[in-house]
This record gives sequence, C-alpha cells and structure tokens, in this order.
Amino acid sequence: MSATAGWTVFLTFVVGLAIGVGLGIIGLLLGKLVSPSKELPKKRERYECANPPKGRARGWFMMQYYPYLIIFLTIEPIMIFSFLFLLGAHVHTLFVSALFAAILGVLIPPLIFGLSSARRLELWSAD
Amino acid sequence: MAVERVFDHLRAIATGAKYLFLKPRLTLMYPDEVEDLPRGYRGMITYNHETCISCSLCAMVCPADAIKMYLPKEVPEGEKRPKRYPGINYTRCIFCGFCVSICPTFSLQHSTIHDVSFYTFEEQIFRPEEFAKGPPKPQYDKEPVKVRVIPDEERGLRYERV
Amino acid sequence: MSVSELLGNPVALSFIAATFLTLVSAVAVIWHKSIVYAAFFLSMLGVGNAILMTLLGYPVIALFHLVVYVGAAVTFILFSVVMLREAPMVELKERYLALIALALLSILLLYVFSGYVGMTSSYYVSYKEITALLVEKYWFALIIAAIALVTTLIEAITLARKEVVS
Amino acid sequence: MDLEEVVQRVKDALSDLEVEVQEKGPNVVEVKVNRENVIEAARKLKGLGFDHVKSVTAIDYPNERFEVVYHASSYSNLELARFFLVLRVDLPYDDPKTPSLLEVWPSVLYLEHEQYDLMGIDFEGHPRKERLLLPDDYEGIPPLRKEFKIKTEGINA
Amino acid sequence: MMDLLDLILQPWIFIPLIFPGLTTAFLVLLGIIWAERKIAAKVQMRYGPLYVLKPLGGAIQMIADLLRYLFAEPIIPKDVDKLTFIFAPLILFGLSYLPTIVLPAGPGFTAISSEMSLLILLGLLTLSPVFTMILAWGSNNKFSLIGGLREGYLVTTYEIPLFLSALSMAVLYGTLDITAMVEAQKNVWGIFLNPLAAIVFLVLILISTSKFPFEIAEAESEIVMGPFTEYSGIFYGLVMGASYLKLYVLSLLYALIFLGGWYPLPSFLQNPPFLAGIMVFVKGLVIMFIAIFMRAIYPRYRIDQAIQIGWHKLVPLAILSIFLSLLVVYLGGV
Amino acid sequence: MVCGLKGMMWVGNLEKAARKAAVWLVNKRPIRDIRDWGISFSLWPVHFTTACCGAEFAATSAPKYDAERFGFLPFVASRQCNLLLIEGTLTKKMAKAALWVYEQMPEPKFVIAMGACAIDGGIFWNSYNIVRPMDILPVSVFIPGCPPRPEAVAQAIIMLQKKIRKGELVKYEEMEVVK
Amino acid sequence: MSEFVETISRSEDGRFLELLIGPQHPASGHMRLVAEVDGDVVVSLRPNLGYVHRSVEKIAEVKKFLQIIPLVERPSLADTTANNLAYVLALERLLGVEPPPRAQYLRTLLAEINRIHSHFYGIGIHGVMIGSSTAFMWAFGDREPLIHLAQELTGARITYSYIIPGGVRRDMPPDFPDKVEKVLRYIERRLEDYDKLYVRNPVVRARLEGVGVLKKEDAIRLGITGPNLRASGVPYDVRKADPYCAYPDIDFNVITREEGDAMARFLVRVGEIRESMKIIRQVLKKMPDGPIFAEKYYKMLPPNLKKYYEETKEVKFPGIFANLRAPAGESVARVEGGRGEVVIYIVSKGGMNPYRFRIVTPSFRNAVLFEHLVRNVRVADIPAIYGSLDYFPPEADR
Amino acid sequence: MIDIYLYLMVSAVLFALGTYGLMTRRNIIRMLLSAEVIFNAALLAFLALSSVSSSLAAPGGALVIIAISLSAAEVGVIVSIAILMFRKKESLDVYELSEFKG
Ligand code: SF4
Ligand code: SF4
Ligand code: SF4
Repeated sequence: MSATAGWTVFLTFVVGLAIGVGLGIIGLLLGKLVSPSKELPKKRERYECANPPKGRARGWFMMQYYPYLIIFLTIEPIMIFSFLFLLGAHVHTLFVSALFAAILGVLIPPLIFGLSSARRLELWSAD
Repeated sequence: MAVERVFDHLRAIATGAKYLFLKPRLTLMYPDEVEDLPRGYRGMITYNHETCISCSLCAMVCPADAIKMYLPKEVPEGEKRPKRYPGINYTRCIFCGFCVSICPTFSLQHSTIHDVSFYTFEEQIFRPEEFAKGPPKPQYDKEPVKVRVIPDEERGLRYERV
Repeated sequence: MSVSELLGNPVALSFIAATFLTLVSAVAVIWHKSIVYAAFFLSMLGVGNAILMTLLGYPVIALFHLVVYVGAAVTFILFSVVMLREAPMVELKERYLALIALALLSILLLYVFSGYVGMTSSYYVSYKEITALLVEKYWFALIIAAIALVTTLIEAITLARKEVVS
Repeated sequence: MDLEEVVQRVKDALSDLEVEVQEKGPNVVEVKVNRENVIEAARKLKGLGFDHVKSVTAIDYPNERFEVVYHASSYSNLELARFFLVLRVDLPYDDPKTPSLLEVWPSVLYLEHEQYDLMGIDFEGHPRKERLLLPDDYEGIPPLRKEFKIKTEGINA
Repeated sequence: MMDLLDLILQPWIFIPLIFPGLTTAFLVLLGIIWAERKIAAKVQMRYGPLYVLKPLGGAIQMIADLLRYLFAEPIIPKDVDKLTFIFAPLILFGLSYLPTIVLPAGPGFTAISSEMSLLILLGLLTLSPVFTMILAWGSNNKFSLIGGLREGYLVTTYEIPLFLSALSMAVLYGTLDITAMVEAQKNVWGIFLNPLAAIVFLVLILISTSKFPFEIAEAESEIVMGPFTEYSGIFYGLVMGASYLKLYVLSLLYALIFLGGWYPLPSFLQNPPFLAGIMVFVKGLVIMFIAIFMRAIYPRYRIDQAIQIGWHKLVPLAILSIFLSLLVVYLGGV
Repeated sequence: MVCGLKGMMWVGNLEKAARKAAVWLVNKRPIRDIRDWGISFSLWPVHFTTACCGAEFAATSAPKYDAERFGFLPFVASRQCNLLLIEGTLTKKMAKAALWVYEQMPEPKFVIAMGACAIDGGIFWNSYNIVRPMDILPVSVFIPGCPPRPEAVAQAIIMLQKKIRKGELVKYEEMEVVK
Repeated sequence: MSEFVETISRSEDGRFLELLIGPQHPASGHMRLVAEVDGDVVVSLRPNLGYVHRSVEKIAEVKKFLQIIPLVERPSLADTTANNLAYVLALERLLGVEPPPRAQYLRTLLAEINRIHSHFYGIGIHGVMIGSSTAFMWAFGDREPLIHLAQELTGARITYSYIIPGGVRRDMPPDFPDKVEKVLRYIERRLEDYDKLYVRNPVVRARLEGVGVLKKEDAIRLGITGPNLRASGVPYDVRKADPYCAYPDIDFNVITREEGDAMARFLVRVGEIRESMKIIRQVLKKMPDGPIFAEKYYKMLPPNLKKYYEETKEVKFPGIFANLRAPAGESVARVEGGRGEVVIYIVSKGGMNPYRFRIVTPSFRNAVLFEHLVRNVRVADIPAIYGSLDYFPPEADR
Repeated sequence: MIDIYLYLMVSAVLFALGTYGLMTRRNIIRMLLSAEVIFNAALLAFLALSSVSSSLAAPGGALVIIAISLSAAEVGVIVSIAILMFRKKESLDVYELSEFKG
C-alpha cells in the first residue's frame, strides 16, 4: 500500500463503515416508525429490576481491578513496540531474542510486584 | 494438579460432545404427541348428573371453594326446595381430587385431559348443566398421536404410541 | 483545487474528513460539558490523528497510535472518568486572557509554519524500515523506554493503592 | 436419654425461676415462664444444650391474652435433638410486649420479626421493626389477629 | 448484466459486500445464533427452536426473532444520554463489521492489500470496547455501569495476550500481511508450528467475544444484561449482533493465521480466486462452532478469576509462544 | 426562535406523516402477516417468577417439554421481552413489580396468566394479600390448574400464537401523543 | 475555590452503590435482594421477603382440616410431600390415629422420590445461577422420570396431596417397583455424567469452592437446617434424630461435609440423592402387605365404597372427612424435607378449623444466611451462594 | 498529495486549543485531556515535519513510537494521582484541586 492507494482504501473503508452504520440506522428508523408505541407512565423510567429507580446510576467506583488497568497501560506499549523489532527476527534472530529477553527481564519483576499487589483485595476498595 | 485440571476440562468437553452426537433427546413432541396419562391421573373433572344425589359433600370438601352447589336454571314447577347440583369453577380448582374421592356415588370422576387453556375468564366457570356435558377439551390443529410414557433405563423416559 | 478535483481525490477527501474529525473532537474535548464525552472525543481525536498520520505515510505509527494511545491510554482515561461523578465544568475568569493568548499563539504558529508551504510528504514508511532502525540503532532507547514504563507502573500502583494499616 | 430425664434436667436448671415444667406428648417438654424471666430461662436452657429455635408462634386469644411459643431444640447434642422444648410466655392482651430472645438464640431473628409483622407482638430489643412479609405500606390490624377477618364463602353459589 | 457481475466480483466490492463482508456476515449472524441454541439444546437432550419451520429444524428462527426486534418498539429511557444511547450501538455494529474488509478471501484477492493487514485488523478491534463502555455509561443504569466496567477490565486482560499470540505468528512468518501469512502456511499449518499460540488465541477469542466460560460482561444471573440492559427492540439486536460479528471476524482470522487459510486448496476452488474463501469460511465455522459449543459445557467464571487467568496464565503462555516462534525462526523458519 | 419553532413543527408534521405512511404500510396484508408470523414465533417471556407456578414454568422449558421449540425463550430483562407470564399468585407487593415489568416492556406485548392463583386466586382466593392479574393487566390467555401441567402452558403458547396470527393482538395505530 | 462546589456529600448518596436485585431479575426468583456494593465487593446484603406472602397461616384458620392438606403443599411446590407429611403427622397426633404399616412405607417412598426431584430442582437452579444452562436443563430433565414415578403413584405431577389422615390415597400400581428400579438405574448412570460435565468441571469448582463458607458454630447458632446445615458438619437429620414413618427400619447414612462452602452444599445434595436411592430400594424390598387406610376411617365407609377400595386400592373418603373435627389440644410435628426441616404446629380448640396453624419452612429459617454469607464476597458470588442455599421464596414467605 | 502546511495548520490549531484548555481548566482530568490534545498536536507536527525528508522519515517515526509509549505512562501516573487525591480527601470528588494544593 502506498499513501496514494487511492480509491480502494478509501472506498472500502467508507463502504464498510457505511454499511454497518447504515444497517443500524435503517433498523432504527424502521423500529422507530413502525413499532406501536404507547406511553405508559413507567415505561421510560430506568430499569431497576422492577423497582422504582433509586439513587443515581452513574459515577460509582469499581476499584478492585484497577491495578490491572495500570499494569495493562504500561505493559501494552512495551509489548507493541516489542513487535516492531521482533519482526526483524528473520534477519537478526539471536540479537532480537536477546533484546526481547532483556526487555522481559526489565519487565518481569515490576510486573510481579504489580500483580501481587493487585491480588490483595483490601488495597483496592473504593474509599 | 494443573495437569489434572486440563484433563477435567477435556473430560467435560468430551461429555458434552458425547451428548451432542450420541445421546437421544428426552422431548415429548407436544402438540404432535400427547401423553396418554394412566388411569387415576387427576385431570379435568367429569360429572354425571344422573347419579348425583346432591349431597354436597364435594362442595364441602373442596379446598379452593371451586365447587359450588347451583340451583337449576329453571326451577321445576311446584318444587319448594329444589335440589342443588354441583358446578365447577376452573378458575379456582387446584385438581386435588378431593371432590372425586369423597363423592359417594362416583358421579365425579377424573378425566385425563390436562392441557387446556382458555381465552376468557367466563368460559372457565361451569354450571351443573355445562359441567354435565363433559370436561373442556383442548383444541388441536391436527389429531395428536397418543403416546404412553415409559421409564427407561437408557434414556430416562421412552414414548410409545398407544 | 476545484470541487470536482477534490471529489476525485480520495486522499484529499480523507484529509478533509480526518481534519474535520480531529478539530471537532478537539473542540469537544475542551468544551464539552460532560467529562465522559470529553474523554470519548479524545479517543476520536486519536482516531482522526491516526488517519492523518496514515495520509502522511506513516501507517505503522498510525496503528501504533490507535492501539497504544487510543486503545490503551485514552480507554484508561475514559474508564476512570466513567467511574467519576459528573460535575459541571467551570471556566476560570481569565478565559478572555486565555483566548487572546490562544489567538496570538495560533497566529505565531501559523506564521512559523508558513515556511513550509509547498512541501509535500512523499515517503511511505514501511514497518520494515522502522523495525530495522529499532533493531540496529535504537534498541537501547527501547530498553530505556521499557524501564521508564515499568517505573511508572510501580509508581502508579503505589500511588493508587490504599495504605493499609496493619 | 428419655423424656423424664430431660424434664428433670430442665427442672433442675430452672429451679430458681418461677416456671412450670411439664411433659407433653412423647418428646415435648413444655416450660411456662412469664415475660420477666424469659431471657434468664432461655439462657439456662441454652446452657442445657437447646441451642437453636425452630419456631416462634404467637397465638391470639382475643381480649384475653397473647401467647408466644418458642420451639427450641438442639443441634450440637444429637441425643437432645429428639426433643422439642416448648417455651411459653403469656402476655396481657393490651400490652403485647416481651423481651426478644435474640441475644440468647440468634436463630429467632426472622422468626420473631415475622410475629412482629403478622401478629403485632412487640419484641423488645429486636433490632428490626419494619415490615417483613407484608407490603411496606401495610397499615391496619396485624393480619393474624383474630379480629382481622378474611372472606369466606358458603357452599352454595 | 455481465458488467454488473464483473463489478461485483471486483475484490473491493466483493469483499465488503459478499464475503467476508455484509452478506456472509449477515447469514452467519442468523445462522450462528440459531446454531448456538440448537447445539446447546442437543447437549441438553432437547430440540431447541423447531416449530417455526419444522422440516429444517427451525432454521429460520432467527428471522422470526429479527422481525420481532424490528417491529418492537425501541424504548429510549428518560435519563439516558440520548446521543450515546442511540449512536453507540450503531457504530459498535459498524466497527465490529469493519475488520472484515482487510481479510483476504483468496490468494491475492483482497480489498485492501496492506503489508500490515493483521495489525490493522487488531487495531480496529481495539476500538470497540470504547463504544461498549460509553454505551454502558450512556444507558444510565447501575447494571449497565457494572457491565461496562467489567468489559473494560476484561479488555485489559485479553488485549495483551491477544496481540502477543497473533503477532507471534507474525514473527514466525516474518510478515504482518495476512495473505502472506496464509501463503507461508502452504505446507505446514501455523497451528502445528506454534500450538501454544493457537491455544492461547482460541481462549482469547472466547474472552474477547464474551462467550462462555468468560461471558462475564453480560452475565445475566449477576447483572441482567450488563451494558445492554436498557436496550430494546432493534437496538438490542444490533448490540447482540455486534458481539457475534466480532466472533465471526476473529474466527476467520484464526482460520487464516492458524489453520492454513485456504490451504489445502482443492483444484476446483482455485479459479476464480474468491472461491478459495469457501475453504476459509468452513474453517472459520469450525472455530465458531467450538466457541458456541462452550455454552453447553461451562458456567461462567467470576471476573477476578478471568482476569487472573488472563494475567497469570495467558500472558506467560503468550510470551512463551513468542519464544517458540523465535526458536522456530532460529531453526530455519517456515 | 420563531423559525426554530416552525422548524420543529415541520419536523413534527413530517414525523407524523412518515409514521402514518409506515403504519399504513405495516398494516398491509403481506407485511402484516409476516410481522405477526415473526412475532408469534418469537415470544420471549420475561424472567419474572411471581409464585410457585414458576417451578412448572421452568419444567416447561426443560427437556421434556422444551417450549423453545415454539420459539419461546425465557429471557432476562423486561426491555428485551414481549411476553409477561404471570406464574401464579400475584401478591400485593409483587403486583407493583408486575406493573413495572409490564410497563417497561416494549410494545407489542402480551400477558398470560398461569395457574389458578393467577386467574382467581386458586386455593388462596380469600387471602388478604393477593391481586387478580386480570384486574391490572390485559390478560390474553388463562391457564387453569395448580400448577398447570407444562402441556397446558404449551397449549397456551400455541393459543396465543394463533391469536397473534389472527391479527387480534398486535395493532399498529396512530402514535399517541408523546411528550 | 468556590466555583468548584460540586461536592456531593456521602450522607446524601451513600458511599456504596445500592443494587436492587429482583424481583424481576434472572437470579432473584420471587424476592428482592438489596445489596450494597463497593465496586465489585458486596458490603452487605439484605433479603427483602414477602413477595410471595400468601398468608397460608391465616387462610388455614378458616379452612377445614382436610382442606389444609393442599394448602400446605403450595408454598414449597417442588417439595410438597414433606409439608403434606408434616401436616398429616401433626394432625394424626391430634386425632389419635395411626396409619397402617404399608401406608407408612408408601409415605416414605413418596417422600424419598420427592426428595430426589426436589434436590434436582435445587441443583438445576444452582446451575443456571452460575451460568451453566446445561446443568439446569439436565437436572430439570432428570426430574421428569421421578415426577413420572410420583405421578404413577399419586395421580399428579407435583402437588400430590397423597398423604391423608389415616393413610395414603392410593396403593402403588403392581409394576411400580420395576419402573422405580429402571429410573434409579438411569439416575445412577446420569450422575456419572453430571460428575464429568459439571461437578468436576474446573470452572464450577472455581466458582463454588471456598465461596460462602458457613462455619459449624454459625450454622448451629443461626438455626440453619437441611443440607445447608449438614454441609457445615452437623449430622442432624430429622429422619435419624426423631424418626417417623418407616425410617426407623431403614438403614441409611446422614451425608455431611466439613467445608461448609457452596460446593459442599451442592455435594451434600448429590450425596443425598444417592442415599435416597438406597432408601427407595430398601423401602420397596421391605414393603409390607396390608391396608393403606386406617381401620378407624375404613369402618365409616359405606359398603359400596368399601368394595371399591378393596378392588382398586384407591381410598374413597368417608363423609366425615368433609367436616373433620379435631379434639382440643395442640400438636407439633417435624419432617425432613428436601430443603430441611418442616415444623408444623397446630393449636385446636375442638372445631372444624385449627385455631392457630403454624408452619415453619426450611427456607424461612435459612433466609438469614443471605445476610450472613453474602458479605465481603464479589458481586458474582451472590447468585452462586444464593443458588447453593436452594432457597425457595414461596416457601419462606408462605 | 497534500501540502505539509495543511497538516501543520491542523497541528497549530490543536495546539492552541490544548493550550487554552490547559490555561482555563482547573479540573485535573480536564487538564490532562487538554494536555493530551497538545500531545496529539505535537505528534502530528513532528511527523509532518519529519516526513518531508527521506533521511528523517524513519527515525522520526521511531522516535514518535517511543514518545507515544511514554505518553501512556504519563496518563497512568496522572490518573493515579487523581485517584490518590480522592483517597486522601476521603471523598469521591476529584474536582477540588485547590485543597489538594494547600
Ligand atoms: S379437584 Fe379439588 S379443587 Fe378441584 S373441584 Fe375438586 S375438590 Fe375442588
Ligand atoms: S357430585 Fe357426588 S359429592 Fe357432589 S353432590 Fe353429587 S353425589 Fe354428592
Ligand atoms: S396456581 Fe397453584 S402452583 Fe400456581 S401459584 Fe397458585 S398455588 Fe402455586
């Protein structure tokens, strides 16, 4: 592919997205126009297992697995750029392997620290 | 330990696959097949007006107050105390069969009809006159095959045409 | 460029679309009153930016941006923000000052950049080039980056976790 | 262990309290206490091994009295498990209050709560004073009292 | 007429519209849910959908369901964030479908021939959780919120090993182009060269498409429908469809990078090139079958268990699979 | 401002017109039949067990009777379902919940009352705590019995399907005023 | 800085998210659980009962003694025999009748058949609560042969009303033992497959082991009953502790486990299924001949009904059953049902109706476990623990 | 082919917007978002400028890759600080930066 690949890329992407979204919109319109709708007082209330809605629904913390998120955030870039050089493996196999091993060596101790503190549930309650 | 767990996974999957490919199904193809229940099943109740002696034991024993004693629609001439006869209300009947068990004249009997539904509330109340006409019957599109259910060692239940 | 020419040129069309997406998202990031939307539009900004990078001839970087930046970093922000309670956005009183600064800044930048009028990018950077470069030249930088990242890992976890008094 | 022995033991344990101990039926020991010393009695009985309550029943004798009946038995002592220990408390009709046995037998938590809900007996010291089985907005006479009448139909239509 | 046919057989039309794009995707969507219900039913000793079309075993059950979705009223609850509530499902659906366009249907038959199509596909896949999350937030519902957060946490779990195991194949073949990867498997399938990656990837398909035993984000007995609790009518159809589309895409990818794609290619499928897609499709179906078969076997894991499986088992295995690839490369490669 | 209002009205009119057209269209013969066919084979009862009949309801989905053959798939939340099966007694407390469930379901929706309790109270007819479903919900089919046999439930499903296919239950009329 | 006043204080909104689970929730059954969660950890949970409160005790006060039989069955529909039996035992104690031995054996037979299918019910619900639809379908499918047996015996699928004062309503059909044996073999075979697909499935074990541990002391203190109690290591079973019907003559074990977690509760049920099969086999072997209806009532039957009874072995009620009177007094009976111990307490003043009728069901006594066990567990454990308790809300609410 | 200048223009506008946001917002997350806008602007400008020369194109790309990686780290730390903030203040409110400072 070159930057001027032109119509193919552009069109395929546009067609792809348009079909997906278009299908949705058609369905939406059909549903909106065609379905019978009758306003009942509770219909548009929030679903809460057949109870009257209570309290707010947004903005609650779920911190217990947050550390995994942090680990993910920091490990992912390393992993992805590892690929870019790992793809050179066909040329410099040993060097690349050594490099990858070195990066893993840097990575693994903190990773273990992170995972072990992530397992301790009491560190991660919301308050 | 870990290896064992892998085997447990595999065993579970294999069992599932066994059922996917080998094992028969348990399903009774209602409404194409209808279970022919054995005598004594407590289904809809039939009533024989001729033999009823109007003793009202059935109404007294009914736990759900489903059987009531009705006056006949037209009271025959000259009768001062017309006899009351039982009518049934399927909106309440719980099919306990007490009425049948207590009826001294065998006027009430169980049928094996068991798969009836109704569109309206009113059609479920049967006065003695309608009660005597026989139990309500389900409507089938085509006549179902009657099958008998037989316990089976291999597949739990087997269905045999009668 | 005339309109017909423009329509005949997918690259230009893509550029316009991407620019539009980028700018609209940027405005939304700054001004949208809901912080969740702001974070969401940051990811859209990332997507627009990735398209622009592709057009510049850096599909690798664009994908890297998409995966690491949009897929991880912005998702992380969005995720944290979804758990927060909404609060109305408050602007400081100095915002006129800021607006003026903004105008001045853009004029300055546009002036500086105007030196590049007429230059076009004509390179398509294959991932192989970058791979080769990383392996041959910049591998040390990678290790350093990895160390930096794992340091932040420790830091962030220690920051976010609760002190337990045992 | 036979019934006499159990009765004897119960009598011994409760000797310093004003109680009536009787045997009722093949495996039922009945203890009648008044509400002042019910907690004390319960505690002693628990010491004997009656460690949980199977049922709490309030009975309404209109304009006469209420009766609260605890059926206790044992899990930890399987010989004792054969027996029911019935603990009876009489309450005056216009003042249906009795101390809650929650601190002695935690197993009465829901059972007493239910009697509070349906019969209106006030178990003093019981932490839950809201509705349990009835709808939260229920008002009126507690339904299990005799003065609360429900429909009945005759046998004739 | 011939012109039209010719036009349709152009890769850039054929791929998004016929295979693996719209038409096939749609048919698969209808078929897979039906198959899921039928397979589960068979394991459970019953029939599953049947009377809707008895001779074919109720194969058009999904059409009836689709019609019902279509004619049901889409309820937009009062306090939802309208924009996200309405548009997020649409874009989610579009996005799940989008990666099909980089998949090749046959040798040289691609809509976008890129040297990094694998990366493009994975990159597009990473975008959809953003929409799930924002949709969950937009629904303004406690269960949705929890579901969305669970989805987010699961993303953190599966994304790294997914990339690692997919790309360990790239390392093995020395390319990121799916077509080239298939060509490299002409003799030996990837699954034999790197079985570790294949297993890890298979498990990750289950996690990322939220199939049993990892059906955690929309665990019904815990949080009703998770992020999709508030959706009714056709919206619900779309969001559900999106997750099955994702399964479809990933299964095709699996077929392409692990199961040799269109190889072995029988001679009658060689010409025209898109016929080779049948081979890919069949292999993809096998993977989809495995994925939906799991419903009949497993209950679901708890989220912390799933996360721990991800980090403590799958990530190390995926890293090992890279070393395995490096070893194979060192020993002479493919 | 005025312009905006006008625009709104125009849009409103347009929507009304479109809706009218759509309603006309879906009530046309083949479309209507297809629609009713689809709906009748895709009855999804909402998972809402009101009382002990739920046990036999579960048996209806279980292998021996397998109601899924009729496209009858018990499903989780009211938003995705179109059938409310009152499984037995409706107590006062539960009746409130039932109303919530019913109202939160999207149109078109149907109600089946299962069990003697759900028709007239059954053995509990004189309880102080029950409500008759037919007093608060539009019940389409009644299933007598306590508990009804799964066959009877299947029969009710078939009867409801027939009724839907006759076009008696699903009605598309002009939109009511939506605020 | 005053512009940023957007502090929502805790007191207004609470620190924890309040999740209302039920009544319309796939894992709530007929009740509501009010859970306070901190992220993914449940801080506290309160069951909210009363959604199926149908006032059995009040209605019983206006029903005649015989009419209460179907009434007590209704609350615990999957396990009707236990309630029926407990009530009839209490009533018989009041009336002073003793059923003939064959009736005792038939009662035991039905009770054990019912226990098995009640346990299957619990297993199925438990399965679906942790997400295994197959466990649900299998368990509910395997209930059917047993229900079929019970139906042959009694004439109804689950609401048998089979046990009446003085005996049972029908004798068993002649080929019944054969059929039972077939079904038992089938169940035995199927239990092996359960073992492979479900019990030893690592996912199931991961979900259930160590979850919701109930300690022995707590179980005793809280008065827990049934398999939940035995899973915590208390070998209490009414069938052993206070034997009734034919149990004194029968040899069986009380299944207990020490762990007290969800898996243990599940396994106790499975073990009891096997134990029940053993009992059924013994009952069929030892079944004595003889009448199935007490002499006292048999004498009251008119001759034609007597003849009918002799011929068909089907009991016709004497007319007195319509208006049965019990002498003044009170009686209490307990029976081990599938979910635990049913206690029935009748106070009679000598009329046609009981003066006060009290039924304490196992589910009601186990309801306290929700509060006790679902604490500091994850949200996903709520259904896992709920399912393991085999809690049936109509039974608790009555 | 599009003129580099156009890319730079986009970048400039983004930069200005980001700066404005950074100057006027006091909410820590908002500030982070504005900074991220600036970061995107910088990336774009950097790539645009390095793409004009054949010798710089690839090294520029490599540098950008490392920059993106590090930005992820930065995001992690800042959001963690936000979390720390509400922990310290025993409140779920992360909007009161002022007290945090003082
Ligand atoms: S079967 Fe039972 S409920 Fe029905 S009428 Fe007879 S006695 Fe009444
Ligand atoms: S049906 Fe039988 S019990 Fe009823 S009144 Fe007639 S004879 Fe008496
Ligand atoms: S009809 Fe019978 S089984 Fe159904 S809810 Fe009522 S009492 Fe229970």
